Amino acid sequence: GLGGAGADGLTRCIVTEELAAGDADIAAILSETSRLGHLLFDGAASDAQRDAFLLKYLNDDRFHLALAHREAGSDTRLGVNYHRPVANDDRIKATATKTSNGEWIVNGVKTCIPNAPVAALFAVTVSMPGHDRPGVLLVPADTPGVSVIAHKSPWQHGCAGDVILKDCRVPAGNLLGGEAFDLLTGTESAQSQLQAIALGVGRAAHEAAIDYAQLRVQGGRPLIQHQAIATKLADGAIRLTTARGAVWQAAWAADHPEALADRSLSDLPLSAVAQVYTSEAIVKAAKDSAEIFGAMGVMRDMPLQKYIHDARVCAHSGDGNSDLRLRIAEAIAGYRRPADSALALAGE
Amino acid sequence: GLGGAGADGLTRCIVTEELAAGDADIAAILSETSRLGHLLFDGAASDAQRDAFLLKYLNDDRFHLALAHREAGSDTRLGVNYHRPVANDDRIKATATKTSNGEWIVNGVKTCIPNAPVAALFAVTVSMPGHDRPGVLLVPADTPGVSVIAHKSPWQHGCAGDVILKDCRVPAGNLLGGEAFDLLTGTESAQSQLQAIALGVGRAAHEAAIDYAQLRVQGGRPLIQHQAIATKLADGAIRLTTARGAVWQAAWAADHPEALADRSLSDLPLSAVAQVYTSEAIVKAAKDSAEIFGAMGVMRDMPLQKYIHDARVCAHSGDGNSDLRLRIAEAIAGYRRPADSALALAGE
Amino acid sequence: MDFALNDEQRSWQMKAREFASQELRPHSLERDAIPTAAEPFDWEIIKKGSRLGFRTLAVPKEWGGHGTDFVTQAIVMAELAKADSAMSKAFSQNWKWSHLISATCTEEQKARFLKPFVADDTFLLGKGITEPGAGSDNRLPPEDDPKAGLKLRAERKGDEWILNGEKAFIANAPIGKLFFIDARTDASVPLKQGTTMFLVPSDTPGFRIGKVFNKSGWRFYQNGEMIFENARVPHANIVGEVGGAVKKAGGGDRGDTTGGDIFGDLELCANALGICDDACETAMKYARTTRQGGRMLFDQQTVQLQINKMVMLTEALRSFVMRVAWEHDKKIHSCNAGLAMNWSTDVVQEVTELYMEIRGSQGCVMDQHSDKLVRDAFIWSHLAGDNVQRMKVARRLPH
Amino acid sequence: MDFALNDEQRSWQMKAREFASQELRPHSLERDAIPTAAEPFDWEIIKKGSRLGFRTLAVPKEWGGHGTDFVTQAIVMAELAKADSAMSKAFSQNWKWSHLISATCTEEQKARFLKPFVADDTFLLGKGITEPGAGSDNRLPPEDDPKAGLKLRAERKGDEWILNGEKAFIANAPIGKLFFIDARTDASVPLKQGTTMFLVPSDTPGFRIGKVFNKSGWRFYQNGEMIFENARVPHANIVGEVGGAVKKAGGGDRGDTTGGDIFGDLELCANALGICDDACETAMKYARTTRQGGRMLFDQQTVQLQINKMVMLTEALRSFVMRVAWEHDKKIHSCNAGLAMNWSTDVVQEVTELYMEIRGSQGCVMDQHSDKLVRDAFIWSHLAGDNVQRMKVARRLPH
Repeated sequence: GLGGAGADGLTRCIVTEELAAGDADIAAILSETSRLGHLLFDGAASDAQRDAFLLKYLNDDRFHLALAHREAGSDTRLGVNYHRPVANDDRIKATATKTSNGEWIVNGVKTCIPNAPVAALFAVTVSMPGHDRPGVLLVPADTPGVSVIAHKSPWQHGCAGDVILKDCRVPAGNLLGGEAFDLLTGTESAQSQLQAIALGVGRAAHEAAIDYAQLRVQGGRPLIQHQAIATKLADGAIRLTTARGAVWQAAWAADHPEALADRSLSDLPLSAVAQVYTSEAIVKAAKDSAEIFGAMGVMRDMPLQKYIHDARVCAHSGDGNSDLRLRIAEAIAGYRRPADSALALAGE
Repeated sequence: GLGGAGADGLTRCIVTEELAAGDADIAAILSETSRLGHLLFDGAASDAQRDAFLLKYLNDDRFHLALAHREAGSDTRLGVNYHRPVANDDRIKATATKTSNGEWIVNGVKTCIPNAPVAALFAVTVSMPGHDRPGVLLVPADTPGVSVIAHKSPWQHGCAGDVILKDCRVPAGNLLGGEAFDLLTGTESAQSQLQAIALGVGRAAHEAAIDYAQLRVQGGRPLIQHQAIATKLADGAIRLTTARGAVWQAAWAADHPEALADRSLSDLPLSAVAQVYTSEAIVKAAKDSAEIFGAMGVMRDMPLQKYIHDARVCAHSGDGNSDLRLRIAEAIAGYRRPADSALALAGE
Repeated sequence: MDFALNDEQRSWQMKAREFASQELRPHSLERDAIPTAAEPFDWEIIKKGSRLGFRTLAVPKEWGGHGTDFVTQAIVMAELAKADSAMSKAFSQNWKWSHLISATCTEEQKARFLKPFVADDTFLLGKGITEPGAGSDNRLPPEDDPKAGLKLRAERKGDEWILNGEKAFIANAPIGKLFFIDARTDASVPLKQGTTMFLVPSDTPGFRIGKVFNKSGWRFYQNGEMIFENARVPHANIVGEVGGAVKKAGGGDRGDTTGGDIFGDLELCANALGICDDACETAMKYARTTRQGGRMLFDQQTVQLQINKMVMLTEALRSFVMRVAWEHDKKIHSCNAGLAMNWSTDVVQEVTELYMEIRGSQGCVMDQHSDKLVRDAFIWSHLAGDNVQRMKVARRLPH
Repeated sequence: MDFALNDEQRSWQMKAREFASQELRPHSLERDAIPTAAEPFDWEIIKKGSRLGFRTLAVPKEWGGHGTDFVTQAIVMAELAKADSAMSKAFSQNWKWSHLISATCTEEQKARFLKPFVADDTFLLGKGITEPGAGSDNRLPPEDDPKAGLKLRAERKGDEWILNGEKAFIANAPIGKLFFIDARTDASVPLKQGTTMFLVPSDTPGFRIGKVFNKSGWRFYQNGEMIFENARVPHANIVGEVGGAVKKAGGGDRGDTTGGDIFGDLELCANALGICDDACETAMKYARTTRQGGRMLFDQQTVQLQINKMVMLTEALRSFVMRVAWEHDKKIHSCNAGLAMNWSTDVVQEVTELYMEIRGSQGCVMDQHSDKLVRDAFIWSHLAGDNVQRMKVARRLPH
């Protein structure tokens, strides 16, 4: 078509790992843009919306995308509500109201938005008076009333910031239709990118350790010839191989809903399974790799300590692994939360 | 053609898991027979040999097969020889000598042979005077001079025993040709079966725990509604899912050498990777499942303690996981042991 | 700060070590291999140990026991467990409940029960709390379900109480002569208020033993089911007041009826320590005397790291156990006993599994000793380290 | 068996606790956040602590120090580390080497070096062993490669020794006034025989500091490179005899030149204990005061289990550390110090990681405190818990 690769989730996963093995932050920015580009231009956007933005997106390498959804104080954790009918209050405070001339006026504050400092176009989730379901508006970053406050050192790869929308006016046509909200706010593709970054980080650390173990002589022979180091390197290889298998399986499953339908796949939330396993395995792999470097493993002018940090970012992202385990358990228990349960919590 | 499924390794893996979820011992006996049947009748056996044994094999459900290879005192561990030129002495003490009329006379003692007590046909590894490489002879269990001593409670699924061969005479035609020895003594397919059994055992334990957690009420609600139990069940699901992925990947890779050749697969010993990860993950899964049953988890009239035992058998089989890690590390290091190194050790 | 043992403690340790190595260890594997549920029971070991004082170690001197302190008891349990964990438990099981008698019984009851216990080398004690439908709920009664927990009923008829119901998984049930039985005397109020403790001799009319459980670990002593069909217990056998079981059991506001007294937690971590000592010592001996590839196993880095981990965890556990025993002697209230008990689960299982890894499986033969130790160690999962026991301690932590 | 502290130990503990909470903790996160390698160095904290005796705690009374025992030192290190692990280390680093001076220097050397050290609140000590090409080989010299290990050369010229070479990763190097330097005085023999220890003041001609390392953890104090270019050290500054460095360093037949003395192992596990105390206390406070889904975080079983594990491991570590300190005071030789040091690596990392799990990441913001603790804890991997340190202890285990 127009020059985009139109890659599936598994392919994006493989590409992101390669990028992250080089630099987790750049990988995060690019993969977030390509993930959202896929969701928007291969999914949510209408032909008119595609015409309006796709070419800019394809022709400008600095045309980054961001999803402005999270709001201050929002809590998406299951936590205490595990296997209980109540659910979190997911009502959106940002609003979009329609003017007489059909324009949307957007007001709200979004926080911890990946890519916010570099984004040229925001997909902003809003609640709309008169509509019972939230919607998504496309808001160019240069729209008057849009301001971004970048986080200095966010607990996240790439960059993040708060997005303030004050009386921003966007044309009626910028409202995404149909299932756009569910499509864009679904966590699977974001988790998949995060897992791919974790794999890249872990691989970079592991390969650095192998190279060093072949060069550095200790006790009269290269480190890699010592059983103790051999065992650590083997564990690293085992963790990376099994983690990659889990991540790819989840990504493939997301690309092939039919495989779940015909029961040839487990009905567990494979993305959550891969997230918990991979993030924890990669932290261990990064720490083991750094340990092989001795004191150099903790020095800021060496990459090892950064690999550990980047791995920890994966392990403590979103709602955290304890919470993901609870979501997996609800699936095991076959628990279905009543649809109208959100208000129950709000009432607490 | 003749009624065999002619299944590939991955398929045998899937079938074995299903059997093992029911009974690990029966699964072990059947899968060993089908594994050897595949290696013999789809591989090592000549047309004449196929004619001699295949029909009996296909028509008699009790016609089990056994590979009589291991000998007392044989040590296949890498251990202290990790990344060192010396290797273990793998010379075979059992002998086959040719008589004037072309018959083979086999003498030797084989130990810890899976299926030995139930086998109708043995593939016996022998050294042959005048040949520099060992060979494999087909020896029917009813051959005069063959006796089997069954182990009472072998540390193995299914059954095992020692095979004593005393002046056994078999026709010249029973010698398998070409690469039969390497084909039959290769560890991959045996490891793959063992991993499939581990998956079946782990799944049986995990599913038992889920069922019990839904029935048993504690603290006023079913166990499964408690976060603490939920976390354990989620960990079980994560372990089983990731382990199955590793096992299937290794089995598929063994079925598709070309995938390794075209670099679309890692060149790690995937079977060893899957063996270490799966056996350790399944022990944890079985223990967690049994813990959920409280005191009943340790009672002999309940299956939980048997699941733990069966899982431990996988984790402490063959040369053990410490040794497999060293083999993985030699692959990481790209270490190649000189071919003539066996004698070096023998000299020690 | 002083980690040294005094002379009395040291002499009990030596006595226990000698008894363990000469009388227990030689029978450990053979008893473990018996296919039945420890039937017939090995009374010889009990009698020999009893004559040396290991059955009545915790009975106060004025009642004819040895009145040892908790530090001594911890050391002796570890020494006996080093030879056989379940044999150690068969003895310490009696200390647990003799503590309870001294702590809670009237002089009249002591005269009736403690005297004969001390006099008879085959007099074993037990306590019945757990029931088929109520285990963890006795440990951590749910706030929102007061009716949860044990169900065994006791109704007053004149000078007697009529007990009906079942107990399950009770150590010494089939071989004990006297049991402490928790029963509901008021089903309309929560466990803490409605439970009464009774002294029930094994020859009580209407009381019998049901099934004897065949455990995969701790195979030396017997563990069984207790069945009460209109069992008649004199009012004089009530421990403390009616409805006072939980308080009397030392649980108090912790709502804890499982330990019997603070001894329970110490018993499990001290016993685990003995298993770890056995595993470490045997692993080192094995690695220093077994060759692989022409050299000693211990020459291998992987084995050195495994043994380092085994000994490291064992010495850390020893430090914690001794501290807990000292706190008990000083009557210091802390959560350390519970924490040490929880942790001993993790340690005894990791140490024995490392030991099994070092032994490896020779072809298709696993060393019987390491197989036994991992099975014994798994017993801790439900007795000392399950979620409920860990949460119970967490909720008591100071804040 | 006695776990109680005596009055002097107790009073040092209180003093340290007060100093830590008032002078250290308030600066901990701010110092951690400084992007440079602890430049400029915060001398105020050192001066204040020195005036209270925390710099000279281990110097014998007769030399003007406080002559505290190891138990006191362990407690003080833990109390200071509870506020900031690296600040605690900045003080205890001096104890480590003042132990060495008292143990190994002549009266004349003590007069020349110990006196000024005691007198000057900004006088810090250091020791240089590790070199760019030799770290673990100093700890565990390979039997089959006698030349392995440190390379810094020292050649005699009349009354002076001329030192040439480099040291790397040396704590206090950029800010210390006096260093113990291990140098090869005979390159033809193995490390154990060919190494001599020199006292090198920071103003020694030919000696300078190279790079200052920017560590991801323990960011309070400075750690740097030492460069010797024909550095001239008087013969009178030799510690012990020529070629006696290893023995003098307390390593003796263990071939250990890293710890400086037996204090080194205790220092690391006691410091780790302080971090764990900090993590446990803060985690409990956080879980008891933070709401999720309308209820306190602590009401959740997952959080209870995480906190149980944190406290369980911390109390086990405390028990082990105190036992090791007591053994040092009693001059009991055992591997426990090494084992406790190894294990403190596992504990401090698991406890701080659990703490981070409890804090969680709010959107894209991680609590700075938990982030600091996991970075500080990772320092243990190369100082206390790597393979070589574990194998070294394993090889010393009795058998």
